[in-house]
Amino acid sequence: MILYLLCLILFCIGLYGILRKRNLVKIIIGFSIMSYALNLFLVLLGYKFHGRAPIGASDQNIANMVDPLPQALVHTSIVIGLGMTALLIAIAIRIYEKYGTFDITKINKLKG
Amino acid sequence: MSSKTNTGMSLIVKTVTRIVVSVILVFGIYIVAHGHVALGGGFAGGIIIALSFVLLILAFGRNVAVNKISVTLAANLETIGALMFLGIALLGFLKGAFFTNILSKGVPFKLFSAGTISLSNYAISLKVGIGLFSIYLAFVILERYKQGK
Amino acid sequence: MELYILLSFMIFAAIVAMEVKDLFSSIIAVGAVGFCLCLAFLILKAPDLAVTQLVVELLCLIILVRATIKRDFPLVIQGRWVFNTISSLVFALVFISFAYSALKDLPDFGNPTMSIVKKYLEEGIAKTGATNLVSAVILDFRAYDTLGEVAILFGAIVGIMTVLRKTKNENRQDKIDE
Amino acid sequence: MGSINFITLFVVIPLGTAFLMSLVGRFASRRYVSILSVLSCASLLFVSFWALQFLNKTAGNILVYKIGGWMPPFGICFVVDSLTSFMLVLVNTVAFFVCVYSVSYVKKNDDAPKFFTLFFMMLTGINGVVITGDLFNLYVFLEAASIASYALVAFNSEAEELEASFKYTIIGCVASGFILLGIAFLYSYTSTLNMADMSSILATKSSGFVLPFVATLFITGFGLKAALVPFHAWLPDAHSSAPASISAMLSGVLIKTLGIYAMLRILFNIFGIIPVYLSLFMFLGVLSLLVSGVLALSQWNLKRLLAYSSIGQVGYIILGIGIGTPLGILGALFHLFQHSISKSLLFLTSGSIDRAANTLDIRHMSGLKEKMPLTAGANLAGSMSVSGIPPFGGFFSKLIIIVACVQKGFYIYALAAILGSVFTLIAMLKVQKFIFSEETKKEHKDIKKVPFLMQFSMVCLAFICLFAGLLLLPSTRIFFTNAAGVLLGGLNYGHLVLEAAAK
Repeated sequence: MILYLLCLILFCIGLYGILRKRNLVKIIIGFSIMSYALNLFLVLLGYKFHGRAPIGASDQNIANMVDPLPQALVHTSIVIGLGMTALLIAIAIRIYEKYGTFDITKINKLKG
Repeated sequence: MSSKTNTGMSLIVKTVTRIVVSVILVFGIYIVAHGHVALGGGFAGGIIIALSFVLLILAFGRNVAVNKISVTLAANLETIGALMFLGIALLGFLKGAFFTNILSKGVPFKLFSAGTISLSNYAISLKVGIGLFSIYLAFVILERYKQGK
Repeated sequence: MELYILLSFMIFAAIVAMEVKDLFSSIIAVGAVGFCLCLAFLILKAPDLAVTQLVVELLCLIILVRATIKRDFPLVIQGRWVFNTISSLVFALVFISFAYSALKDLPDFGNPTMSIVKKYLEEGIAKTGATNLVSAVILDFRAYDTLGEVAILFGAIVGIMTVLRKTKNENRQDKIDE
Repeated sequence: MGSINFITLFVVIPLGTAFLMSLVGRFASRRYVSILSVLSCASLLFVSFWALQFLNKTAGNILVYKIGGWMPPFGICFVVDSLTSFMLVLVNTVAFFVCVYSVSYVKKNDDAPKFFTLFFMMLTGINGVVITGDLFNLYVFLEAASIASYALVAFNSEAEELEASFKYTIIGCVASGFILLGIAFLYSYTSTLNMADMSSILATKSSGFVLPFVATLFITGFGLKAALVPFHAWLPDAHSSAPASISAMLSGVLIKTLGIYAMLRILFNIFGIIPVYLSLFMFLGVLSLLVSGVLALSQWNLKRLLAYSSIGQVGYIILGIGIGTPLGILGALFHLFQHSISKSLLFLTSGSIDRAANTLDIRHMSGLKEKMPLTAGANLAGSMSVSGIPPFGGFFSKLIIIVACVQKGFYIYALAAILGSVFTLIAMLKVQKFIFSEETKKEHKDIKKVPFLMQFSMVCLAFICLFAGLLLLPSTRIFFTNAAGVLLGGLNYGHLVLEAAAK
């Protein structure tokens, strides 16, 4: 239970970074922390005490494995996070080229 | 500073890189090939392959990268990987449904087993490896343009 | 027990990454969070994810460093930081307390229900031929998800190429500059 | 089993086109890019009508396709019921006309293959979200559609577009984060990911605190995607910065499938119909209506004005859903249909106007009617339909929603709906007055002609707007009432899908 809560605190830190920081790179970092927290949360949900990794062994029959399904989901989620982060960095670099800064208070051509 | 990054790092780094890159590449292929037996798989292996190329660019500088490596070829290979995976999915129609595993399952724990799973691993590794490498290449090329200005 | 220490360290590193003034240090700190996550996956018996997380983290860090190096590090001075901190803390407290009461209804840590997964564990190896059950799930039982994942990566790559390309206007601008 | 293999085409065609497009774009001439994209959009349109036809002939009005032959709780399945086929027909109709328009809209651009690749990636995501029967798969395809739309918003790579795209991406990421957290909670609670299985398991569980918490997460997440009012700040920037044909897709289809359809599918068919959410929906809907109505009045940029009006129309849909009576939901779905058509039409005309006048500020244009009569006519049809003037479809949908409000006794909400409609009318009249009426300015004398393909898709959409009211005749109304029936059926969805899968 405490592990879940610690994980959600990590999620909140990422959210705080996204919503409150004024630097594009810090915002991207906040996003990656948020996705780390989500991935960890999913894997925590599938952990089983004294479970083995979900890989079969040729010489013995393993009865007690951890849940492989959340791991498969996290596998997908990690790759999605990688794609998002790379896209965000690309956009941030182009913004830097155009505006000459990473500070979002100075990036304000759109109004209304 | 800028000329240094264009031509790469020192001789020691270059020599070590020459040796290490092939090992990393082989390790990546190993991870891909054993994705269905032990840990690993197309994604992890593909990224390792991409990282080996990234290491080459880091050590030898971006001039080498831009002159020697064709962006078009990379993009084509990536597309072919994606199409292969879609093709494997469509092959399932031969035995009923989308994504049916049509090949024989083979003997567990052997390298050539699990039917389309290992084939999909190869297709995905091609797509992911080349794709992520071309992302990195795009970043590098962008910076070169700016310096040339 | 290791998990508690690891998670506490991750929270500490995340706070450092958020609050430190220098962008470069902040990237190093987020790298620390990522590698701790990789260790946590190992402890949680997910070696597949640990490998994937490790290499993804490496690639992310290389790209992030590439993006920030040689660009200025403006010290962003936050106005109204007292208000910001307090409002964020209040929001986090509300969120965590709601989540706490929801978490009480979930199965306890270490005892997941695993009703449909039972079939994967019992018949997975025989029906798919893959001994790595995570591979069996992502490439056979839920292979369609992986198709979506490949589509996302493809979309991201094409998107990045689109964003980073030289547009017509910029080419014209370059010619004028010369 | 073999005969329903065509359901996979909804994903395979656009995805295959997207993959092929980057090869074709590199090796073949530009003509083939256009031909390939129009052909695959046309075949998608055909397949969606085929699915509608096929569904009507099937007993029970539900089709379940098991991917890889795995039974539903273990593998992923496609579910096609009346609501799904309604959305598919709508999405693919709009996509077809937008694609035809785009062919000549991006003709001059060197990066047309990239544009179409991303366009088809977005279409894949949208079709995938609509058709899937699995919760995590919905998330994956939602991300696929989103990531393509983030890149498309930044397509022109100018300063404003990049800024809008960054904002949009960040907000989208937060939304996806909330949705994934909700899915994680639900997975742990029910130990399944199939939506039908999940709904039948949740029906047996006693009410705990998990469901309200997860519902809050989902309403926040999907509300961010659908731009309901407290979460709307990103929409005007993103929708006004994208290329015109993409704005049409974003405003017409994307926010409705990713936001509204997904939210309704989850809240109605997995959680069951709970009165608290219904009243929350009504409140959010009315708030969106009024706030966006006022904000739209003060806009001088044509696309921003249209974007704000989109927020208000989404509010209408949510208000209709929130009433919860069959009539209200029927009205909401009909409004969803006609707003998709008319708002994409309006964005397409804004693209032609931008091309002709080289500006989007409506104070700098006047008297364009003489130079571009077809565009003016199409714009008039779209404006009147959005603001609800009698012969057009918008009138009937708004009328149905307001009548449903009055029937249930929500007089204040009905009044607010009328007020919102008046605001929309004023905003649209402003557009008509400034852009099309009055004398032609000097700088508009040498306006280029609008290409034929662009005119073709605008005129077709305008005709659909004009005659949309006829769809409410009893013979075609069944199309909407069946779709509303799926939502009203609530938890029944689970049994239907599992039964159909067992066959």
